[in-house]
Amino acid sequence: GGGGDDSGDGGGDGLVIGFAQVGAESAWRTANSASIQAAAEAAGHELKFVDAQQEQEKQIAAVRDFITQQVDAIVLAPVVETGWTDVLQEAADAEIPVILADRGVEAADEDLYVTRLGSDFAEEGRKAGAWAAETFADDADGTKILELQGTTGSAPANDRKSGFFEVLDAEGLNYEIVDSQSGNFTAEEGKAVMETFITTHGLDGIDLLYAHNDEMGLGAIQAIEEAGKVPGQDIQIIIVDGSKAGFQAGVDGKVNYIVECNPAFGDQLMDVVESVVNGDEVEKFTPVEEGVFDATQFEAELPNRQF
Amino acid sequence: MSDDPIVQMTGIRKDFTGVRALDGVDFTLRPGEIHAVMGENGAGKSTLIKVLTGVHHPDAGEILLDGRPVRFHSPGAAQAAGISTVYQEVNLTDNLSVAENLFAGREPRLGPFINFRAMRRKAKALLDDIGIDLNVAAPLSSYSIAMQQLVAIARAVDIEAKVLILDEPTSSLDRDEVAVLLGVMRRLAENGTAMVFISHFLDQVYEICDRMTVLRNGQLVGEWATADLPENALIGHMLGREAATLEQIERTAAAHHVEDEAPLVQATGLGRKGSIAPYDLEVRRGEVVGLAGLLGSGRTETVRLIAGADRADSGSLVFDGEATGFHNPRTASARGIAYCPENRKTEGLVGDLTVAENMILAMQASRGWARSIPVARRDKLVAEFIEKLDIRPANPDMPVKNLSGGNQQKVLLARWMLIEPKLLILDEPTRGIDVGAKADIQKLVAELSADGMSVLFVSAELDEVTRLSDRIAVLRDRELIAVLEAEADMTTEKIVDTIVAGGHGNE
Amino acid sequence: MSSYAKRLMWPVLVLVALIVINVSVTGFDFIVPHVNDGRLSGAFVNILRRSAPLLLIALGMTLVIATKGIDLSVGAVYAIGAAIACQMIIDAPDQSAAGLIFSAIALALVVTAVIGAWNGTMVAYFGIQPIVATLILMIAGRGIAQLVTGGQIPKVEDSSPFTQLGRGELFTVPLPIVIAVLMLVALALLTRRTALGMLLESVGGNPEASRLAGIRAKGITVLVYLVCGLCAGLAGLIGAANLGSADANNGGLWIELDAILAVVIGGTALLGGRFYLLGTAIGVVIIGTLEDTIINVGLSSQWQFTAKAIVVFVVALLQSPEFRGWILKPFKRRPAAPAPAKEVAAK
Amino acid sequence: MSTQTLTERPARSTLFDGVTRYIPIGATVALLLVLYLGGIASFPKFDSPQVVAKLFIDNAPLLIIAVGMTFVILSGGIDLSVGSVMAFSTMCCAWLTVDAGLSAPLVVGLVLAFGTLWGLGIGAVIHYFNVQPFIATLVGLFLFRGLTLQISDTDVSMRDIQFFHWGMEHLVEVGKIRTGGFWLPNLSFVAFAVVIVAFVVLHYTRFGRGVYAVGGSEQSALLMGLPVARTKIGVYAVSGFCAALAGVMAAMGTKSANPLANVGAELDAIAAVVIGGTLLTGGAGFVLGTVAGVMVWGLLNTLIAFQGDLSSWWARIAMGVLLLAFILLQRVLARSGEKRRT
Ligand SMILES: Nc1ncnc2c1ncn2[C@@H]1O[C@H](COP(=O)(O)OP(=O)(O)OP(=O)(O)O)[C@@H](O)[C@H]1O
Ligand SMILES: Nc1ncnc2c1ncn2[C@@H]1O[C@H](COP(=O)(O)OP(=O)(O)OP(=O)(O)O)[C@@H](O)[C@H]1O
Ligand SMILES: [Mg+2]
Ligand SMILES: [Mg+2]
Repeated sequence: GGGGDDSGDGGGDGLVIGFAQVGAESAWRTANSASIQAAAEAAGHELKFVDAQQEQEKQIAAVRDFITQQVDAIVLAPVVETGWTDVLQEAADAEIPVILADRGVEAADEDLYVTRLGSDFAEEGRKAGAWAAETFADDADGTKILELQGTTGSAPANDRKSGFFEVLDAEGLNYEIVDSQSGNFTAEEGKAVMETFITTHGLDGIDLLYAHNDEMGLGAIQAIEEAGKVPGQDIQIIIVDGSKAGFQAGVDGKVNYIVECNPAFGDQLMDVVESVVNGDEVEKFTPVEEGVFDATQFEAELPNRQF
Repeated sequence: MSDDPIVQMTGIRKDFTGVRALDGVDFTLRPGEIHAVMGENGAGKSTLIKVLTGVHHPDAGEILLDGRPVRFHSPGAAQAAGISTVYQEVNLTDNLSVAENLFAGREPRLGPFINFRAMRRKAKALLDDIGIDLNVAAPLSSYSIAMQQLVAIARAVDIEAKVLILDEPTSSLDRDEVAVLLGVMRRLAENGTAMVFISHFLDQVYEICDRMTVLRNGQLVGEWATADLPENALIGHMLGREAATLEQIERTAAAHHVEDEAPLVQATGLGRKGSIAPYDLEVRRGEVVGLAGLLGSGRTETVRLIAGADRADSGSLVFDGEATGFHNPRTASARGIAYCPENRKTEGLVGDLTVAENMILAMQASRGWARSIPVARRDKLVAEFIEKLDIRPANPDMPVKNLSGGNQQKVLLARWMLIEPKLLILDEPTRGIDVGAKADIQKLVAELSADGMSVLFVSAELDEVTRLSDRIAVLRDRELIAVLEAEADMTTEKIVDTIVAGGHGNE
Repeated sequence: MSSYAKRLMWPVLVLVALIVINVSVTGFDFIVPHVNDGRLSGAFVNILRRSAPLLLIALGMTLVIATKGIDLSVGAVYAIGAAIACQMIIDAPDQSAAGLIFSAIALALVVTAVIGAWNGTMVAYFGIQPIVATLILMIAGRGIAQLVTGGQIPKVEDSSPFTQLGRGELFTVPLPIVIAVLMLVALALLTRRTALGMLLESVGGNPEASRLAGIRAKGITVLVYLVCGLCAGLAGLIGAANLGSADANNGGLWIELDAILAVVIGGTALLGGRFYLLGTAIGVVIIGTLEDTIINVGLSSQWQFTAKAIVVFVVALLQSPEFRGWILKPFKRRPAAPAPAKEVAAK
Repeated sequence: MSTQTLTERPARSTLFDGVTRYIPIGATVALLLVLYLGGIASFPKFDSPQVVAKLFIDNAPLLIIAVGMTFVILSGGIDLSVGSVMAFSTMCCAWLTVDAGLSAPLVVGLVLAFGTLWGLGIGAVIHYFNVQPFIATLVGLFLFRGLTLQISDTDVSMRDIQFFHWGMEHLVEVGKIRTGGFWLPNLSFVAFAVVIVAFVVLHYTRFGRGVYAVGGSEQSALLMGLPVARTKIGVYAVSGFCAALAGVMAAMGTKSANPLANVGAELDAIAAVVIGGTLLTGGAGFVLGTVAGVMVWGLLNTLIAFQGDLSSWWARIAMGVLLLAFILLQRVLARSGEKRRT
């Protein structure tokens, strides 16, 4: 990249990297930002960090600012999949490589970014689905499911939902969605919605709660406890993310299955960025290592959680 | 001029929540005549006008314009139909320039675009025509309420309408503008414009009007040719009682203020740049000091400094023996100074609050929010003043904005009399007040000063000033030019002379 | 008082309608509470409990609006209050120490009150338009909250008595409800038993006239914003206690809109002047009930906004005399009841 | 009749008086410059002309809704629906062209018509039924966000509709950014056009002056016989149209529709208008002030992006502090020309 020289205090061969982050909407997100900032620091790069507060316009603006600043590489965590063509093209024209972190963009724009590093929400949904499918395989009277969706319209919400039910259908599990509402990824609304579920449907006969993230799940757990039921036993619970708190709940037996969505890929990202800037060949998609954990593993895993 | 009427209103009824403002009123206006609508405060004059011009919609009755039944859904419609109106309160948009106010809605245009140069030129001409000279590009808000009233009149006159309605246009004008206005009206009358004229100044009415319609409590008392209705007969019809009490407030006051002791107010070199030149003024205990001057002469500015409404930037003020520079009205009223501002709409009343609340506002403020006035006490005070000032309707819980202009003024007065101040500053207190009430208020002022309260009295009515004051401060061009002792032989002419002479040689 | 009742009539009707809808789909135990292990529960009680923070904020907002003002920062202040308390508690070794809990709560309330006072000062003394003055903290506030929590979501142990603030009960009545109602009563007394209410309405109705009448307009303005900040902080504490955690970013997100909405539904005009605390309370319950209704009648979450829009619209129209007159015109032919006075004739 | 004419000089000397009206906007512009120069002083590449150009690329839609908002606020009202109307319009563009396969120009026409009609409708409700603008338009905020989500709860791409590529075509391109050049797309010029038209309408037509009059005092405007109804309803129509137009511009900007786009845009617009020196109480302000307001808004964000080492929360706090400093300075400057009496 040509811009290396004006990286100011970036340090000798340190790169100037622009990072357009989605926002700080969840603990996962802030952990992710922290991890990347730390990694850049460690690698001696100068990171230009912009928090777009979940607005695509702000992200596009940020990328344009990076272009004007002629950074060496741009890392983008697109808040939505479509609408990036122009700005990515502008980056390309300015000969600045773009690396996608976390979420992806529509296929048609594939040749406008170098590589993508991140999680696959649909995959996470499938993982959750797979566990549910086998756990309830021999549930005669059909599996009654409550779902706490993420923010309506957001990529994780859509994919985690579709992935999940895709598998259930594929496995031919006999299930019924008792209710499915958005808890906006927050504990506050997760709890509120769960309370209403409980008053409208009751908990008897409900087999499974699928929460698109930790916070909603934890909120729901409280609602269940306050309704005098035992989360994890009276009703099985799957959550996605795997924060400390989530695992803690697991250890306490309140959660049955955790699909990890790993925010701490800062170092991995820096490696990719460096090789990209050095012009090495890189895969189009580098998945972040992510695991799934059931009751037997919570105890052991808890200490390794960074967020 | 007894050809068939332009405007014919018959059996008009208008109900407001709680009040029947008009009850079966008939009104007839003939071409080229100047027709006075007379009545006490709250008689229904303004409502009659508002019903005619589509602000309010009558609950019964019909309106004929040129013999054709009409019912305007908005003042705009009335204007379009040839009825141009100056409403009682100044109703202009003071964020716009004078010129824009004069031509709002009918600006001279080039194609679709307003031609500002032409507009300013026409505005200037128009104002010259009625003999005032303002910077037409300046926002209206920078002019005194009196000037605003004149602008409103100019606007209405310029809309060449077949009917011109003036609701208390002269309430804040002094003799010269009044003369100008009456002149304009005569001219229009000759060109066949029919006019409705509402005023509490009987002399003006008798000077200019051909006929009058008298209302009382929303009902029609009758219609007379001016010639056939002598003044006290008229007053009798308006008040519904005999016109006894009026005209008999001989000023015994001059006797009772004590010379020797130190004056209550002692202003030396008090002034404010760009507003009023430094002046010396003293007010003794129990004395009524009148401020006389032409419009914009700075009377209001003068008193505002003493009241702490504006900050003085020069001079010193000694009040009640202590040197004080009042920084805000609160400290002033705490020390016993009451300031009753001239513009009741913007500076005086809180329209949404009730009559009672508006009355006790100042007293409550001085007590602080924590110690609210005991209900019983409050009700007693309010009732007392409603009765004393004869405020109608005598309903303390009515939103004050629903009161008639004059009654609103009385509420404002009550607010300040209530706190029994040492110094009462009245700026245009009798603006828009009917004959009866005016006499009452003047008597009240006399009594108060007799009981030892000092009064600073600003009024555009020179004879009022002369009648009430022990001494008269004369202002001109924002400068206090003379203070005249009001001996028995004091006359308005003397004051005018002083103003014209620029005060020099005098005293 | 009768005018007061008239003001409240329409919101109450709408509320009743909502309740009827719910009862008809979920049966009577929507409205009738039942006691299980020593605490009232049931759908409606839950709604009230969840609405408590909104009510607190809306009450403060009512006073601010009465002075012709508005406070956009309440959502952020909510987050700050929550963040401060939770962070302080989890930083301590023993999360159940009474002293700690109290100092945490006290600190949160003091800070939020100061923030409120700051807003008030900007408005009263610097003469900055309320919407801008409070916009500043609306933007920076959540940043401050995140700063406190370091971007994490501090989770208080469920064992900590702090959580009682949101989950506990007093004589079987959930604490949040108790607190909110106490605040309602307190403010009602503060404004109606003293002259504060009248002075507020005066300042809101005509600031210049109030100044000339000798009212301490600035002082009062600051006081009102301070109270509003305090309410927001308290709301934040309750919210946080209820969850046992503080989400700096999403805690009380957009609650300012709901609060203003509640105030206006309750009959207080945004132009200042007359205010109705009780009306605000009803507005809050309407909003709370509405959100449950959507779920109860089985609408998908996409419907939330649409349904809210419809209800708000209905309330707004019902409250408009002009609309009622227009709708009823065909029905009332007798020239009886005098038409309500209109200052600005809208025809 | 008397011969003497009365003179009354306005409370503030005439010359000064002419100026005072321009003080808030003057202050805004001055501070805007300070902000810009500060940026140049502290960051390399900040002097690139693209920094300025960018303000009008990314903020073109915001500028358009802010202009519409200016009309409403000047008339003493407020319009909270713009953000949602904008998102809804964008979504309709995508839906009607991609899914329903209508021709793009037709769709754009429909969308603009819809925006205007919505404005007319809600304006009528506000005026004839005396519903508070805040509430009436809040209905729009909820309603159109809801409808947008019902059309699609995921983002939709319009990349295949050629028509929508027009917006981002570089109308002006001077050199390469690398070499200190800059470019501006068509939609920036649409925004400029909107501003100019708005300016002319507000200052040189009866409708425009009527907006100021109604904002000054609706009661008085009515009694002066001005067409209050037409004016009040008109401003909401203007705002609705602008919101729809901004929606179309957004569609062209990204060639995609996102159901969660522009959440809170109404606040950005209001902020921009008020920062630009327009009084929320109505009757005083300038559309050019709004332009300055939008530029301030964008410039603050740019500064933070250039700074770049701020964590999410420090960025927000910085934004708040900058805004505060700005408002206070603006206030201090404006104070000098304050009116003494009202
Ligand atoms: N909007 C309103 N709502 C309720 N009552 C009203 C309203 N307007 C006027 N009134 C009442 O109608 C009556 C007549 O008022 P109006 O203004 O016509 O009196 P007026 O003859 O003009 O008195 P003044 O000489 O003081 O102007 C008064 O009792 C007043 O209280
Ligand atoms: N510094 C100034 N320069 C020019 N004009 C001024 C200045 N100060 C005040 N004026 C104008 O002259 C008027 C004088 O003030 P004021 O209205 O108090 O005079 P007044 O004699 O009280 O008139 P009124 O009879 O209307 O009360 C002000 O209203 C204002 O319009
Ligand atoms: Mg009258
Ligand atoms: Mg005066």
